[in-house]
Amino acid sequence: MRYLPHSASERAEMLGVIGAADVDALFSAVPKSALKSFDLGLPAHQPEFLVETHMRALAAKNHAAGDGPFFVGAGAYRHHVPATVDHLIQRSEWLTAYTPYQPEISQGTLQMLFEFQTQVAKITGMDVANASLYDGSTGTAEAVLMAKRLTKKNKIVLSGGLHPHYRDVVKAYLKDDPDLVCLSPSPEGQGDILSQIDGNTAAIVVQTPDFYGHLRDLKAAADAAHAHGALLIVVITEVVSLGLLEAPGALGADIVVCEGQSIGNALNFGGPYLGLMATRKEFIRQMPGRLCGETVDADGNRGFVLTLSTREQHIRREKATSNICTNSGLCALAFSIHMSLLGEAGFTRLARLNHHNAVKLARMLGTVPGVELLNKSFFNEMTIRLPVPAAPVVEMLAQAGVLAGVPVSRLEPYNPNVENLIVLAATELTTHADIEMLAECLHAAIEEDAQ
Amino acid sequence: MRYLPHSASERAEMLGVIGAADVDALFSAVPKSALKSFDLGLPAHQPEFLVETHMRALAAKNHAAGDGPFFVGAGAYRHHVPATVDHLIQRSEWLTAYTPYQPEISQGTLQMLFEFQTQVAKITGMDVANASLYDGSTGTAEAVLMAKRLTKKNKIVLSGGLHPHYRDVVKAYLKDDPDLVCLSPSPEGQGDILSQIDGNTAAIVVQTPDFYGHLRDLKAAADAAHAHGALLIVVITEVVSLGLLEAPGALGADIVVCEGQSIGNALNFGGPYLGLMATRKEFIRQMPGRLCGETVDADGNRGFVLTLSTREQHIRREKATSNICTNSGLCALAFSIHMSLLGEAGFTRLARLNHHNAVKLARMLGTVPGVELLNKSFFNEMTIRLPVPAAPVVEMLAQAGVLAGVPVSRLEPYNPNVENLIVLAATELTTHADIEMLAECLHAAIEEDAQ
Amino acid sequence: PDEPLLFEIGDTEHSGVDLPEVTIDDSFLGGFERKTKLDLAGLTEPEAMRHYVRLSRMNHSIDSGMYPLGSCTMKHNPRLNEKMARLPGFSDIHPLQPVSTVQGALELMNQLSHWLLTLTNTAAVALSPKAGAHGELLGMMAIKAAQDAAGQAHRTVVLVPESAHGTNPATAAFLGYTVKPVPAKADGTVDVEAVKAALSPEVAAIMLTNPNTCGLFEPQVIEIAQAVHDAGAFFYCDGANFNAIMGVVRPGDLGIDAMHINLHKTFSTPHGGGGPGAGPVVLSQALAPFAPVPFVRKGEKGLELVEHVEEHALCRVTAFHGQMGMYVRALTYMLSHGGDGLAQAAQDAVLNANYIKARLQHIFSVPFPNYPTMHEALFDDSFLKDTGVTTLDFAKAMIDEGFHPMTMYFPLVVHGAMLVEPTESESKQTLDRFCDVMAELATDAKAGNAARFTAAPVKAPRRRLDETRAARQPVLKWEKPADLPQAAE
Amino acid sequence: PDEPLLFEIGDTEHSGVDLPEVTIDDSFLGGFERKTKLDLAGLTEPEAMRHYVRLSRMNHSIDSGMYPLGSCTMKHNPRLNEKMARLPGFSDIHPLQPVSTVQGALELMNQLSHWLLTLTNTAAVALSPKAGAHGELLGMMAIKAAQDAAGQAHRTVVLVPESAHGTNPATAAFLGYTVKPVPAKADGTVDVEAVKAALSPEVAAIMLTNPNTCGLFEPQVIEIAQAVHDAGAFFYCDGANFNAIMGVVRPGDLGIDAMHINLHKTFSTPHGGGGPGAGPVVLSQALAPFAPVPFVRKGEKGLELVEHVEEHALCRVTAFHGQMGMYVRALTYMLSHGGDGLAQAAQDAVLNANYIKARLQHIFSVPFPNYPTMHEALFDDSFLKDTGVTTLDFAKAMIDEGFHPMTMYFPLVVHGAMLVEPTESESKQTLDRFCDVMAELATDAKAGNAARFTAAPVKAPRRRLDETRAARQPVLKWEKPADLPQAAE
Repeated sequence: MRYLPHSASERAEMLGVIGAADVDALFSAVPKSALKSFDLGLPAHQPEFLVETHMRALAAKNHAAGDGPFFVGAGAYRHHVPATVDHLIQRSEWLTAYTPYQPEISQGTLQMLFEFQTQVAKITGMDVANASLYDGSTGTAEAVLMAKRLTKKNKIVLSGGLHPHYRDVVKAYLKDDPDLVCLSPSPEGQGDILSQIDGNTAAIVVQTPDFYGHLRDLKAAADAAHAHGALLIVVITEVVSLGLLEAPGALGADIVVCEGQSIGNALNFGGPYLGLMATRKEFIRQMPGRLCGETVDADGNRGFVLTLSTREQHIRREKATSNICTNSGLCALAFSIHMSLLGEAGFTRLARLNHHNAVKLARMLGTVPGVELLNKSFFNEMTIRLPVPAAPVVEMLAQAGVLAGVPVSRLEPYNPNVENLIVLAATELTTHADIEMLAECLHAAIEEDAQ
Repeated sequence: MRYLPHSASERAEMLGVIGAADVDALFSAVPKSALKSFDLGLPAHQPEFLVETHMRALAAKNHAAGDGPFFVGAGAYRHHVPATVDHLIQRSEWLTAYTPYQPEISQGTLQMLFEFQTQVAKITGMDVANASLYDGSTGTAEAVLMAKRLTKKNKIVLSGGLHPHYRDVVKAYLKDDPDLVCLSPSPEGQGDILSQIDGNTAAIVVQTPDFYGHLRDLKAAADAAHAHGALLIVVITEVVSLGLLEAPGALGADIVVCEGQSIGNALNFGGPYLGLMATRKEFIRQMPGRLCGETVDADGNRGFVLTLSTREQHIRREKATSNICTNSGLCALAFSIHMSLLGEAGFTRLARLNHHNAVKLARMLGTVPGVELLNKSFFNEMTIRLPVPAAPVVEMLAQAGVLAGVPVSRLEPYNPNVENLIVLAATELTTHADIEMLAECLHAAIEEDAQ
Repeated sequence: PDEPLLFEIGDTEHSGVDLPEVTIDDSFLGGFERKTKLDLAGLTEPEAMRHYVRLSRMNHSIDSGMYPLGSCTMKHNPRLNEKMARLPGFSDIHPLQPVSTVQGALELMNQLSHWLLTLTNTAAVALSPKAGAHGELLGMMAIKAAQDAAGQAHRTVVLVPESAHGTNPATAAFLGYTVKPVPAKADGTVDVEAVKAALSPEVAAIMLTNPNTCGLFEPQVIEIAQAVHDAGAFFYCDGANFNAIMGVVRPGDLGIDAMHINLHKTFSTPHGGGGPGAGPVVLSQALAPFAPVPFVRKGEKGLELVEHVEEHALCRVTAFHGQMGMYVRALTYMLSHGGDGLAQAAQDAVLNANYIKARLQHIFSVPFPNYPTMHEALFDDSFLKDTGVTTLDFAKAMIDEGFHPMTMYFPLVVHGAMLVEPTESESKQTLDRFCDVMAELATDAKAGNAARFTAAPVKAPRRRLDETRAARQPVLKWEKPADLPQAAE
Repeated sequence: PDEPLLFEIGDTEHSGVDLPEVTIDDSFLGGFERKTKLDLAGLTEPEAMRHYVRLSRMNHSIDSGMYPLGSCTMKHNPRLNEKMARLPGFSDIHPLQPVSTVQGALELMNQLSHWLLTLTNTAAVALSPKAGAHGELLGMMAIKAAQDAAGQAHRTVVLVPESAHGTNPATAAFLGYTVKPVPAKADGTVDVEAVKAALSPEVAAIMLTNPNTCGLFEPQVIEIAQAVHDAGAFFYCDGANFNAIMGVVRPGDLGIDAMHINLHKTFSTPHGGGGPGAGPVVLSQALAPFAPVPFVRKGEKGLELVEHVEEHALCRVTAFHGQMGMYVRALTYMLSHGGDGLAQAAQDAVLNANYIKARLQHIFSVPFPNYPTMHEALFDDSFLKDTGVTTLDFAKAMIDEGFHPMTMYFPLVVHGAMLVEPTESESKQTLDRFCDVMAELATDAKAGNAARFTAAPVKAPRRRLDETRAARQPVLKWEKPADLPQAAE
C-alpha cells in the first residue's frame, strides 16, 4: 500500500523487537468478541488512477458554477481566487503543520495569524479579532453566548433579516431558551428589531447586507441597544461588502461576525468556510477561539505565540469560553493571502465592481415583465418577487444551465409569504452576457408557467 | 500591474536617485528612430479572471486524451502521473530555482540530478547518464555527433524503424552529410541494418520497440557494429518498456538515448519532454549536456556539483561538445520523483500492465474483419494495416470521440506503402471498454469506407 | 531568519490584483458608503509570494519531519486528496444550487456515510459537524434530546474520566450538564465498578475515549457500556483515537451510542496549521432519530437533501451541509486504502507505538506497563528526577534534533506525561532515528548536561518565547509605529 | 541539514504506487524479457514526500530570495501560468492526435506568434526550438540555408564579439563556421568600424547580443546592421536580453534577421533548476522562407499544422511541435501584462538596474560609466585589489547575507566582471537591502576583513565544495557500498 512505509520483513523485525508473536498480540486488550469479528465488505485498496476515475465520475455529476451563468448567493459567494492563493496554501509547511502549540517552530503560522487578526480588525473597524472560527453561522451562535457572558443578561433578539440557517444554528445552541426572540423573516426590508430591546436584553443580532440584500442601519441599532445596556452583534455574510460599506466598528458594533469565505476560499458546496470574529478590546477575555499575540524570544527577537489560552478548553476544561479547538487555520491563511494581495486599493475596487455588476443585474431584472425588485438598497445581492412560485422556476432555469439564485422557500419552507421570492447575487465574475441570459430565461419561464 | 512592485511614487524616487528626468532618459543609447516609435496594437493588461477565461476557452477547443478512448502513441504516451509528482515539482524551491551554478545553495537540485543520473544508468544498464537533454529526438542527434567524435569516423546508419521525426532531426543536424544513410521505413519489422555496417561506420542507430512497435535484436546489432569498430546507439521512445525488456547496456549498447516523457510528465502536445542519455564510462568526456558529480565541502561533508564542465559551451565556447545550456531540469525532477515512487517493484508492474493491456488490444484488433496486425512482437504499441487508407478512418473515429492512433502517412506522407497503416498504443490507463469501443468503431468505419 | 510583517512590506497603494476602476451608482447604497479608511496594506504578487514562502519556512510540518504529537494523529496527507478536492465539480458548487444539479455531491456524501457506518457498525451518521469538538457538541445534543424526549430531562450529570480531552468537560458544561469525574485505575484504564458506583438516575451519559488518552484499549468497555445502558444513560465515545482500531474493531460492537470521527486525524485531511477539520458523528439506533439536518436520502427523482424536519429535535448545527472539502479528501483516502489498507494502517500505527515503547522502555519511565499500548506510547518524566531538566526542556531539546516534541503534560492523570503518537506513516528508519535521539537525550539529561535542555531550542527560527508577557500585555494586532502611544520619558 | 540519497532510504521492495500484478503473455516479447536486475530503490509516498521536500529546502529560489544573476533574467513566475498549463485541454493532448481535435492548441500557437511578431516587428517565427541555444542553432541553420540557397556556400566565417555568450561561438562552430572575434570599444560597445573591417565575402553572419552582455544598448546597431547587410551577411541577434526592451524597442526596426527569444527568461516560464525552456526564433522577410516545420496556417477547415514541406530547406529541429507547456505559460504572461504592462516591465527592469548602479557606483568599480545601463548593472572587481578577497569570495559572502550571487567573470571582456540583473520583479525595499548589503560587504572587504569572505559561505546548507576533486575523480552515480572496490589497505 503506497501510503504505508513498512515492508513485510520490516514488520516482522519490529514485532521481534517488541517480543510479540504477531500483530494480534498487540490488540490483546480488545475483547475477543469485538476483534476482527466481521467482514467489512468494503472494497480493497486501489491504484491511484482508479480512485481518480471514481472521484471524477462523481464530480462530473455536478453542475459547476463556472459551467454557466450563476447568481447563487445567500451566504456563500463565487469570487475569483488568485492562483497564487491556492498555490501557496498547498505548500507543505502550511498545509501539513499542526496547530502552533510549539511556537519556536511555528512562527510561520503564528505570524500569519497575527497578520490575519490585524486584517480582520481593520476591515471590521474593531479593536481585536480572533484567529478564526468554523464559519459565520457557528460564529454567530458563539457571539450570542459571548454577549450573554459579558452582559450577564439573557434576552437575545435575532433580526428577521438574519440568514435562516444562522437563526437555526443559534436556536440549536440555545435550545429551549425562552429568552431567545427570533423575528419573522423581513424580505421587504422593514424588520423592526429596535422595539424588542429591553433591560433584560443581552444583545440584538443584525445582519447587513441582510439575507434579502437590504443594507441595515447599524448606527441606529447600536444606539438603541446601548441605550438599554445591550450589545449589538453585527453579522456579515458577504465580507466583500466591507470594501464599500462603512465598517461596523465605526457605527457602534460590539461584536462583529463574518463569513469570510468570499475572500480566498472556494464555494466547496458549503464548507470548509471561515468564521471571522472581532470585538472591542475590553471583551477579549470572553471571546471564544484562538488568539495570537506578539512577544519576544529569549534573545529579544520579536515572535508570536498563542495567548490568553486560559479561556480555552484544553486549560479551562469545563470552564472554557467555548469548546472550540480545531478551527479554520488554512482558510484563514487563504483569506489573509488574498487580502494581502488585494490591499486597500484592490479590496475597494473589488467591492465597487461587485456593486457595479449588481446594479446592472437589478436594472436588467427590472425590465422582465412580472418581476418585482424588493430592494431599495443592496450591495451585490437582492430579492425579487415573481408572479408565480419561485422554486419550480429556478429548477426550470437550472435545467437550461442557468443557476438563477435561491428560492427563499428552500430556507423558509413553512412560510407561504416567501413562496414567490428569489435571492440573487452578482459578483465580479458576473458578465453582461450572463445577466442577459438570465433575464431571457426568466422571462420565458414565467410566461411558460403562466400558461 | 499585479506583477510589478513599484508604485508611481517609488519610480519617481528612484529616478531621483539615478538623476534621470524620466525613464526615457535611461534609453538614451537607443536610436531615436527605434524608441517607442510604434503603436503595438496589443491589448492592455487584464484581470487574472479574464486571462483565465481566455485560456480556458482555448483549452476547451481541444479534445483531451482523458475525454474518451485513447490509443495515440508514436513517441509520446499517456500514463498516469501520481498527484505527488506534480505537487512536488511546483514547490517554489524546485520550480523557481536556476541552474545550480552555486552549489552551496543548490544542493537540492544537485542531489536530485545525481539520483536521476543513477536511475537512468540503472534502467538502461549503462555506466553513466547525463543530467538530461531536451528530448529524445535532439538527444538522438547529439548521440550521432558524439559517436562521430568518439570514433573519428563518418558514416551513420539510421534504422528504418527509427521514429520518422527523429530521423528528420538527425538529417537537419547533419545537413548535407553524404555519409548519413537513412534506411526506408520498415513497418513489417524486416529492416536490415546490419549489412550497412562497414569500416567507415561511426554508429548505427536502432530503436526498440521501434516506431512500428517491433522489438529489435540489440545483441545482434551490437555484435555486428562492434565487429567493424562502430558504435551501437539505441533509441527508446517508450521508457516504460525497460521495466519488462532487457537493458540495452546488458546487450552491448554504447550510447542509449530515451524519450523520458512517459515517467512523470504529461503529454503536453509534444513538449516539454525529457531526453535521457547514458553511455559507457570511457565516453563521458565526449558526452553532451550537464553532469552532476559527488564531492565534499570544506567541512568534509558530502555534496554535489556540476562537473566536467570543460566539455561545455560556457567554458569551451566554440570547442564545446554541444551548444546545449538550459535542458529539462524540471522534467528530470518529475521523472526522478515518479521513478522513486515506482521503484523496482512498481516499475516492473507498470511495464507488465502496459504489455498486458497491449496484448488485449492486439487480440481484440485481430477480431476486426479486414484489420491485419503486422507485429510478431511488441511491448505496448503495434501497427495494423487496414483495407482502406488510414487517415480518413482515424479522422472518422476522432469525430466519434475515439482517438484511434496515428496514421503512419502523417509522418511519411510521401510513401504510398504506409498509407493504410495505423500505429496504436495501450497503456495502464487503457480499459477493456475503451478497447471494445475502438474495435466496434473501427469495424463500422471500415465497412462504411468500403461502401 | 526574520520576515517583516506584511504591513511593514506593503502599503495601501500596492496591490497584487488587477481590477478595473468602475463608476459607482450610489443610489442603492442607502448612505452607508464607507467613510473611514481601511488602511489596509497590499502586496504585489512577487512580494506576496516571497512573504508567504519565507514565513512558511519557519514552520515544522509533517512533510518535513516527524510529528509525534500524542492524541493528534499527524499522518501523511496524500496529495491525491488535495487534487480531487479541487475538481470544479466539488470545489465550484454552491450549497444552495438546485439539488438536481449536485447529485454527484450527494452521492459522495452517501458513500462517505457508508464507509463510516461500516467501519463503526452504527445506525446513522451526521456529517455536518465542522470539527471534533463540534461533533462532540452535536453528539451530546442528540443525547440530551433523546433524554428529554424520554422524559428524562432531570438527568443533569455527565461522567467524564479524569484522563479525558479538555473538549469533553467543556462540551458537557456547555450544554448545562454537571461534570462528574470518574477516577482511573492504577493500570490506566477505567474500572467498570467505578463507573457503576458513579451511575445514578441523574446521569445522562458517560463520555469515554477509547482507546483512551493513556494509549490503552479499555478492556472492560463492553461491561461499561452495559452498565451505562442499564442505568438509562448513553455512552458517548470520543473518537479521537479511532486511528488505532479502524477496520479492526467496530465501536458499535462495543456498545457506543455516539462517536465523532475526526476526518482530519483518522482520514488524513490535512491539519492546515489549525484546521479546517470535520467531525462527523455516528449514532446508535437509539440516537438515530435525533440526528440533525441536513441529511441525504434516496427519493423518486434521485438523491434528496433533507434540510428541514418540522419539530425536529435538533434542527441544525451549522449553515449548509458541513465540510464538503473534507468529505472529498476522506473518501479519496478511504478508496485508496480500501478496507484492507485501513486495517493495515491501524495495525501499523499500533505496531509503531509498541516498537517505540519497546525500544525506549528501558530508558524512559512507562507509567502503565501492564498492557501493550495501542497507537500511542505514554511515558512520564520520572526519569528526569533530579536532573534539573523539565519535561518542557526535554521537549524543546527535541526541536534541536529536528523532531516536533511529543504531547506533554497530557493526559493530566499522569504526572509529567509524554505522549508519543508516531502514526502508521513513519518508516522504521525514521522510528529508529527518533528512538536513537530520544535515548541519547535521556542519557545526556541523566548525565547532568542540563544546559543543553534549558537553553533549547537554539537551532529553531526562534528561541523560547515569553508567553507570560504575551498574556499579560496582549498585543493582538499590528499598529503603525506612529499610532502607538509614545513611551514614557 | 543532511538528507540521505533515495537509494539509502528505499529499497527494491518499497513502492509508492499501487498497481495490480498481472500475468504476462510472453509470446509477443520475442525472447527479449529483462534478465538483469533493475536494482532500483523505491520509496513509499510519505517517504518520497519528505525526501523531496527536505531536498528542496537546500535550494535558493526566486520565490525565497533575490536572484540577481546577470544575463539570466530571474523574474517572478506567476502561478496563474502554471495553473493554465495544467488545464487538461493543454496538458493532456497528444502531439499526433488529429488536427481537428486540437484547434485550440493551434490557435494558441497562432496567438503567441502574433505577440512575438508584434513585439519584434519581424516577418516569421519558428516556435519549435526547445531552448535559447536550440533557437540559436535553428536561426543560424536558417542563415546557412539562405546563404546556400543564394549560392553563397563559400561564406564560412561568423563574426562574434568577444563579449558574447558561450553558446554563440559554440553554435557557429557546430555548423562548421569559423568564428572570428570582433573587439569591443573601450566604452563596452561594438564599433561599426571594427565590424566593417572584419566583414568580407567570407562572412556569412554576425552574432550580436543587444542589449549586449555588458548591459549596454549598442548605439550603432542600425549602422552595424546596414554594414552587415551591405556585405551580403545576416545579422543574428542573441535575444537573451530582450527583457530590457520588450514593448519599447522592436528588434526588427534595428535590422536584425534572426533572434531567439527565451520564453523562460523574458516571458517568465520558470527556470525549474535548469529548464525546460523554449527558444522561438523570429525571422526577417529574407529568412522567413527558411523556417523549419512545423508551423500553423489557416486552411479551409480551420487551422492546419504544416508538418512537411518537400525539399524544405531546414526540415525539423525537434520531434513534434516544440514546448507547448511553455507557450501556454508565455501567452498567459503576455495577456496578463498586456502591451502596456510588458513595456512597463522592461522600463522597470532598466530602472532597477540603473538604481543599483546609482547606489553602488561610488563604492564599486563601474567599467563602462559612459552610458546609462540597460537591465543589468556591470561592475568589475578592481575595488577588491589588494584586499585578499576574490570576486568568487565576494560572491560567496553574499550567500551568507541571503542573496544569490550575481554572475561573475562574465562577460569575459571585463576583468573580474560582476553582472547584476535585478529584473523588474524586485521591489525598491529589496533593492535597497541588496545595495545596503553590497555596500557593507565592499566596505568590510576594503577594511581588511578578508576572512569573512574566504571562509564564506558558512550559513548555507554546504560550505564551499571541492570542484577539482569532482572533476578529477568523477563520481556520477551512486554505487551500493558493497559494490565499491575496497579501499587499499
